[in-house]
Amino acid sequence: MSGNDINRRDFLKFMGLGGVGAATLSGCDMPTTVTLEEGKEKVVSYLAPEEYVIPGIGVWYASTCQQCPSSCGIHGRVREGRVLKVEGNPESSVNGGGLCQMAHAGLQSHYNPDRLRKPLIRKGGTLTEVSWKEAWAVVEEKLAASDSAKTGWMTGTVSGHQAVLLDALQEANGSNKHYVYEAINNSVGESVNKAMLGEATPRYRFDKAQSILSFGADFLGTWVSPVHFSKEYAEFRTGDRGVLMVVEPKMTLTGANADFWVPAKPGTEGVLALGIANVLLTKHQADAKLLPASVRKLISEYNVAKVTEVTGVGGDSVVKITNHLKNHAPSIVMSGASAHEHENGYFNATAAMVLNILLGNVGKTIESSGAMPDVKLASKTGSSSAAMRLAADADKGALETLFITGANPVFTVPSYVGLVDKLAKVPFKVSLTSFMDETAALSDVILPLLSSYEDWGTTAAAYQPTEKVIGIQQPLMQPLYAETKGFGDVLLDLLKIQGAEQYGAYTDYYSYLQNALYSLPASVKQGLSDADFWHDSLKKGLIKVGDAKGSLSVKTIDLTAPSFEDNADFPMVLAPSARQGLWDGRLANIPWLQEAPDQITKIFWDSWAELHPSTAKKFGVKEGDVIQVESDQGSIEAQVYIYKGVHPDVVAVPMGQGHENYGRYATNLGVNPLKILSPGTDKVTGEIAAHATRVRISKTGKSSDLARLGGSETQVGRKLVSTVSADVFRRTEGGGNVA
Amino acid sequence: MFASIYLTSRQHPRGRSFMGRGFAVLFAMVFSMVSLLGAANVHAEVPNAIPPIGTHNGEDVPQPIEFPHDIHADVNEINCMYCHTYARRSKVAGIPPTSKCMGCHSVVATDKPRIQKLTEYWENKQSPDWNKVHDVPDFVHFTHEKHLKRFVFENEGMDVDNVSEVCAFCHGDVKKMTVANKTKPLTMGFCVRCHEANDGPSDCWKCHK
Amino acid sequence: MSLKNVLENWSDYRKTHEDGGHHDYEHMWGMVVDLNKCTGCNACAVSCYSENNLATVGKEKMGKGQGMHWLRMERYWDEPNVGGDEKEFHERGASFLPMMCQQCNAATCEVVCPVAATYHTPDGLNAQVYNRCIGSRYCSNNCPYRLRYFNFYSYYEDAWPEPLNQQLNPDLSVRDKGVMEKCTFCVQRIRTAKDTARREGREVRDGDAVSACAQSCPTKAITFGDLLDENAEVTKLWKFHQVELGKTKQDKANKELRGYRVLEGLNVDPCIMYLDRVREV
Amino acid sequence: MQTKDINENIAWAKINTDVLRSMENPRMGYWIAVVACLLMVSCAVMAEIYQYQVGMGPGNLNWPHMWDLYIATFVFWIGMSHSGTLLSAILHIIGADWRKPIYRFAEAMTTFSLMTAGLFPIIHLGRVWNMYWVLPYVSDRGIWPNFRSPLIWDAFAITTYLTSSALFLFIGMIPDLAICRDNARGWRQKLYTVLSMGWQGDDRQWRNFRKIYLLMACFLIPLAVSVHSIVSADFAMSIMPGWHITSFPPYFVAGALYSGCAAIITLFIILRYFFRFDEYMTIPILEKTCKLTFAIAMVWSYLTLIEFASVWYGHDPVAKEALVSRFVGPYSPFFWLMLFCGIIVPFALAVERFRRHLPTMFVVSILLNLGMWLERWMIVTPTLATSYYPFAFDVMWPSMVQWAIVFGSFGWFGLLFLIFVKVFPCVSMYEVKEMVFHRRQHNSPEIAKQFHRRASDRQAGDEQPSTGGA
Repeated sequence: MSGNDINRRDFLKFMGLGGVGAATLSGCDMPTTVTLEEGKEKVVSYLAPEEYVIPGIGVWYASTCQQCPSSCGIHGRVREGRVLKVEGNPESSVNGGGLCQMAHAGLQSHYNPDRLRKPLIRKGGTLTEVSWKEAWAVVEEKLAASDSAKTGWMTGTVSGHQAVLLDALQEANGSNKHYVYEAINNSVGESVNKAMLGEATPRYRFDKAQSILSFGADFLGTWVSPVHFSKEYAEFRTGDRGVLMVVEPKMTLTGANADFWVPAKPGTEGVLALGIANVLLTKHQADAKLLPASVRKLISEYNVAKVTEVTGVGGDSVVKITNHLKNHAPSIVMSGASAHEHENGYFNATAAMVLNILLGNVGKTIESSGAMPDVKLASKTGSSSAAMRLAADADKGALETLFITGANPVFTVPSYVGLVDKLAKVPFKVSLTSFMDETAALSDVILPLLSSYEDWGTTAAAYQPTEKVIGIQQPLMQPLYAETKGFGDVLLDLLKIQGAEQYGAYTDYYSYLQNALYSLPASVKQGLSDADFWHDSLKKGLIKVGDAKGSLSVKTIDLTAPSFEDNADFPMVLAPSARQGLWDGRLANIPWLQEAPDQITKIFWDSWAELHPSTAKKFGVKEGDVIQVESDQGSIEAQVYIYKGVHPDVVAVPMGQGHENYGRYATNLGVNPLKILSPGTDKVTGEIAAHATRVRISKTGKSSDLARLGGSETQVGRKLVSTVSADVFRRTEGGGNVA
Repeated sequence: MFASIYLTSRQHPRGRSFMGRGFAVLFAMVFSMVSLLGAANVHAEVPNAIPPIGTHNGEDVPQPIEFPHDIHADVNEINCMYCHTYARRSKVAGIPPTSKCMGCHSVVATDKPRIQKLTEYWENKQSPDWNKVHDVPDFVHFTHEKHLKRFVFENEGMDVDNVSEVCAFCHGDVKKMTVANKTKPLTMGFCVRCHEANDGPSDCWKCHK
Repeated sequence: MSLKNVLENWSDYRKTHEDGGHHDYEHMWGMVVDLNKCTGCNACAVSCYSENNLATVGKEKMGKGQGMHWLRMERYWDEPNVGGDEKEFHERGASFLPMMCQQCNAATCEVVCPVAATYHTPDGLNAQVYNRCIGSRYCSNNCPYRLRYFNFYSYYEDAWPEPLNQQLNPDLSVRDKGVMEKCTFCVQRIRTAKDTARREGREVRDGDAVSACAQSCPTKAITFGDLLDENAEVTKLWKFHQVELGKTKQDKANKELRGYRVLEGLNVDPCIMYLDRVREV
Repeated sequence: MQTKDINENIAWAKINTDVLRSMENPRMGYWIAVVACLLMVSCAVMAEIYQYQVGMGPGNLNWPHMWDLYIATFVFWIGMSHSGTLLSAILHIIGADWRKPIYRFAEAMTTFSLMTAGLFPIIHLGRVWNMYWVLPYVSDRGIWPNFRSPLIWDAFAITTYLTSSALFLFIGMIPDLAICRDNARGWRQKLYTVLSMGWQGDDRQWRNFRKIYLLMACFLIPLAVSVHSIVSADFAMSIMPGWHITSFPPYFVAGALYSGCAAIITLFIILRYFFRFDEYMTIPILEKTCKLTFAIAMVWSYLTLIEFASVWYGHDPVAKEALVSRFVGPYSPFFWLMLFCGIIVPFALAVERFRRHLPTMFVVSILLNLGMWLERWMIVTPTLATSYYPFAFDVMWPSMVQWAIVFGSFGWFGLLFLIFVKVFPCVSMYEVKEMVFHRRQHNSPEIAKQFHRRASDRQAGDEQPSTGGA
């Protein structure tokens, strides 16, 4: 690809729909319109194309997906200047050719009819469209007036050179208020890993592991880097097939693929882990010396009987899990959202890690994943506590200006936090976003950003175990709307306002980025000339920056016995489960993802409440009935879906729906469970305890058919999906005799 | 109608032998029909090819610049594929990029009004919006590349300089036009008959998408 | 299908049900879906939507069963040949089954179409010519897998508001009301692959043509290829699992091998082989 | 109590006047009926226009319910058409002369129900404007319909049947048209002059007439049987459980005759009541028709049970499932109603008291037809609801659009029939005369003798028992 910007832009010249790229009606309609009239369609010719650009032939360009924080490499098929399809970038160590549904739907984020086409500023209470110039003038004026030290940034996960610029900007502002917020995060896990192993995101060796025990870590769906783990999972399952055990209140995509799925009372996962440890020590002569005496003592308290009493998991299940772990060594024990998001979330995560230590997985199946050579480029992973901090700061007037991008806290932060009122205390709020959403609606200026397919950028995935790379995000087509700007460009402009002179030289983010890559160390450039290196990187879509491998060692282990109390008037627990598809709700405005049924329930375009048959029986509800789920913070209504994949004491309502202001496809659809979360944070990390809310359910009397795909939930005796035992599989395809 | 359909491919010069006396009347009828359909101008220059039969009189399509095909292709004998360069590499022949026009016309005939108009476009860094003349429905998959392969590049004894004759199969005698207009029906029947005559593929999905 | 065609290939039409379809094909595109690897994540389905101009029809119509999901990710809760349905929980998770047109060699849909809008191509594909279809919907009635979807409305009117329509794939048409449609094994990709191969003056190699679902599968559970190509991955898998075309019941030397074809006993001779789901039991 | 099929002393002139009277100055009731029918039709037309504009969606058709009421009603009307052929052709050949007063309207029924049935395959097409593609016409594209598809066979079968039955109806009417011509004035006279094709009722004409009539009859019988067998092929040729059943052709034919006879009874009663045809459409004839219907009903019931049995003992689990789902599934109420109407109700026909009681018979015949319509629906829909593929199980209830069109089809049929009875004699005058004549000679030997002599020698000027003219 040529570095010549003029040519490149022109190559991206968009060809009108009437042109050779027409995909209009297949004449399959009223006879009259089948007849063609000459000269009715326009065909747009190029001004000065590059040699290999041929109309009618699609070309694939590499870029990086921005749909969720795990930043997979993608290839975009470009034809007549339009990007038509994305596929995985085989070169990428993150996803290696595969992609999740959310990544594919990036196309519909890009072409979304509800994208903001012009900036909006608040005039007399209402947001009105203005030109970029005007909007920017407002920003400049306000910034000049305000105390730059009181400038805050709330972002989603950021990394790469955007992160570098953002840091530089905050530095120039003399402010340290950068809130990296992700509603779906692994923040508790990270802090536990950091404390116990000294590394936030160690590498999980699925390929080595023979068994995996997951406490609510939905690594196939929403945990850390789903596509990567799916790839690894495939290896894990082939050859001498590993065993997957999942403990979680509600069946996630990972749970649906488990060999043994068992729900524990929400929040008691840690206890179950200790129980397993107990059995390991007593029955399987695990090496006790690996654990300090205090921990051993605590473990010894949790014999199977007690564990069963606390967690509600049958003793036989505990033993079964333990046996699997023992017989299929080495193993991995993971923990995720449904275990973390409790007041004792930290304890749960620690207990899980204790199991790893006891099973001797650390250093064997859990390795160091090294670190980015250039720490400034490394990914800033989000947490929900960030939102709490923001709320606090806003409340006590520590913020005069707030920039919000890549996050929609007003939608995802529980209402008890009262974020809306607290944000109202921030005098000047700027949203950098492509869509009008609940948060943007509150801000004073909305600057529409380029879509991720139009913008330049670099990303460093938070979890890239095998090799450290910088993912290149390059435009796959010309911007659709003139009055939009790239995130990097905005940052640069802001820096210029702050008079950070070293950035004055750059006309735009593109030139900055080019320069930044030129100035990478020679080792990274593999002796290529600047231009060649640049083209090579764009072609590959990623830059291998080498790897500083470290090694893991067990640091501290501190476990304190948790306590659980029941709540008589709120007998049940709400599980606001993340679903791969709508993510935390940011993808709810994509028709493909709305229409793609939820993997577990097969429900589309709606929210629902999952109940266990026994619970449903108790409350006398049947599938399709509308129930009210009530917490001390309010209540929501949803239709019931009944199946045996949820704990009897749990009602699971997926996140992502219930938008009030997020475009035509998302607005007024379903309910948002996060709204009724009751106060509570993890004792150690201060993460929101989203899975700990106690609720009661009641019938509303309303009822209608579920919007669900598929008639029968069973195979009615046909041999559609036939299941064989793993032993047979190992006999036929294990031990290397594969096709 | 029936006769004309099922004999046109046979009553081609090379297939004349079997025309017995019994066919005389029929043949006369067919031939008259066919010549009505405009099969009179059979392009002898293209070997191993039976040109498609049928005419269409398309209305004149207004273009931003009244491009004279005759001057370029006929007078100056510029090969069609010099400008419509994508034809041999892609399904679409493509309209030449403005840069290509300027390649010559920055020096050639710069005084002509049409050229000045072109230069204007070039200087405003935009390309003219041409109107489509030859169009097939969107459920049809037609590729120039394959047809050129069959009739020109992989065609025994075919002289590439005569490519315009092959183009003329479907685009009519553009050489003689200024602004091109549609002189061939480009209907399914038109395609099918030619495919039958030249043993082109008969599989629906070859051309339908 | 011209009359000539019918008369000349009549024996073929008759043969289909005996030997595994026509083996004088240029290609025989086939597929393998490994249910051991498939996680049911639905990526294939959405990929299919974006590749094939599938319209989104909205909640109400989707609920009415008027959706356009060429590739549907099915989920069942029971495990017929393992049992354990009486347990308190779905201990072994769910059974996922990605279902796309099986491209049967003895396709039941082809015989009943009054206007031959659906027929078998020399590539062993079960073709659907949209603009020939008159919408008698007999084919869908006669498809045992129910894999054919009908345009009950002019979906294109609402499905792609400007500028969503700019994403539409020009390589295949957008269907209007009254037309039957179904998975085509991404025929436009196959076509491109063949054109490229021809341009480079070579045969189509394994991996040249990959269906959208196969390409985007994160676990690579789907393998797509030419069953007539001896070295194709897909052919090797069929061989390994001792599954053959043109049989209503596979007689395997090794009974434990996982390969099977859904509703094979109906003698429709599908071109997609599924590999058993595996669980610890 | 009337025992004779017809009173043989009835004067031939009276026959003419009675029948011709029925064709004249329509009364209020007639116009009301016409308006009612028009309203029904307009419902259907509106529904169809809507469907044409919007697509098949509004009918609630969905995946997997690609077919529904349209096809069911199509089969129903086709079935209805078989009665005419039965009465006019089959009974003609086996020489049951009691058919004579009633076969005319039965035959009209045949033609009109075919004209109604023919609409449905068109209505149910997703792209109606391309329906002509099913016909093997010559186009420069050189493409043809798929001759392996039962739908194509339908197209051929129905068009053939329609033409021939219409022809049969017309030919059978020629002598009567002559009578009309002789008695009519104004446009009617012109019309009948053309239609009666110069019928003089002379010997040659009569001979040719008999020949061709017999010929047509012989031609129609196998045709009628084949038509409904082919219609049954739409289902039997598919692989769907509950459709793919070997016994379908005879089953459908029986069903067809069944519903046809039921319809005849209905119309019989209506015509007899409104046109005061008591002397021609007599109770004994009604009784005979009822007996015939009863016999057919029994055959049909037997075939129904056979179908169940063969599926049940066939041990094809899926087919069994489909069968069971008919009995207990979501559609079971209609299925049971169908069984009741189709198998239980006909036993009313076995009771003489009922047979002779017109109101009862009227209700019964309606019930029978309801049953037969339900039967068709219960063949089409439950199979689609639960077939091979569990994931595609679905229950669908047709929407107003479908109902409106089905409803309207009855109006359309009624309209055609109403026009018919006012333009053409709905009782065959000359055949009734024949019938009366035969009865007379049967009773009085001398007439018979005289007739035989007359028949044996042919001298010009001999007075022939003229049936034409008069």
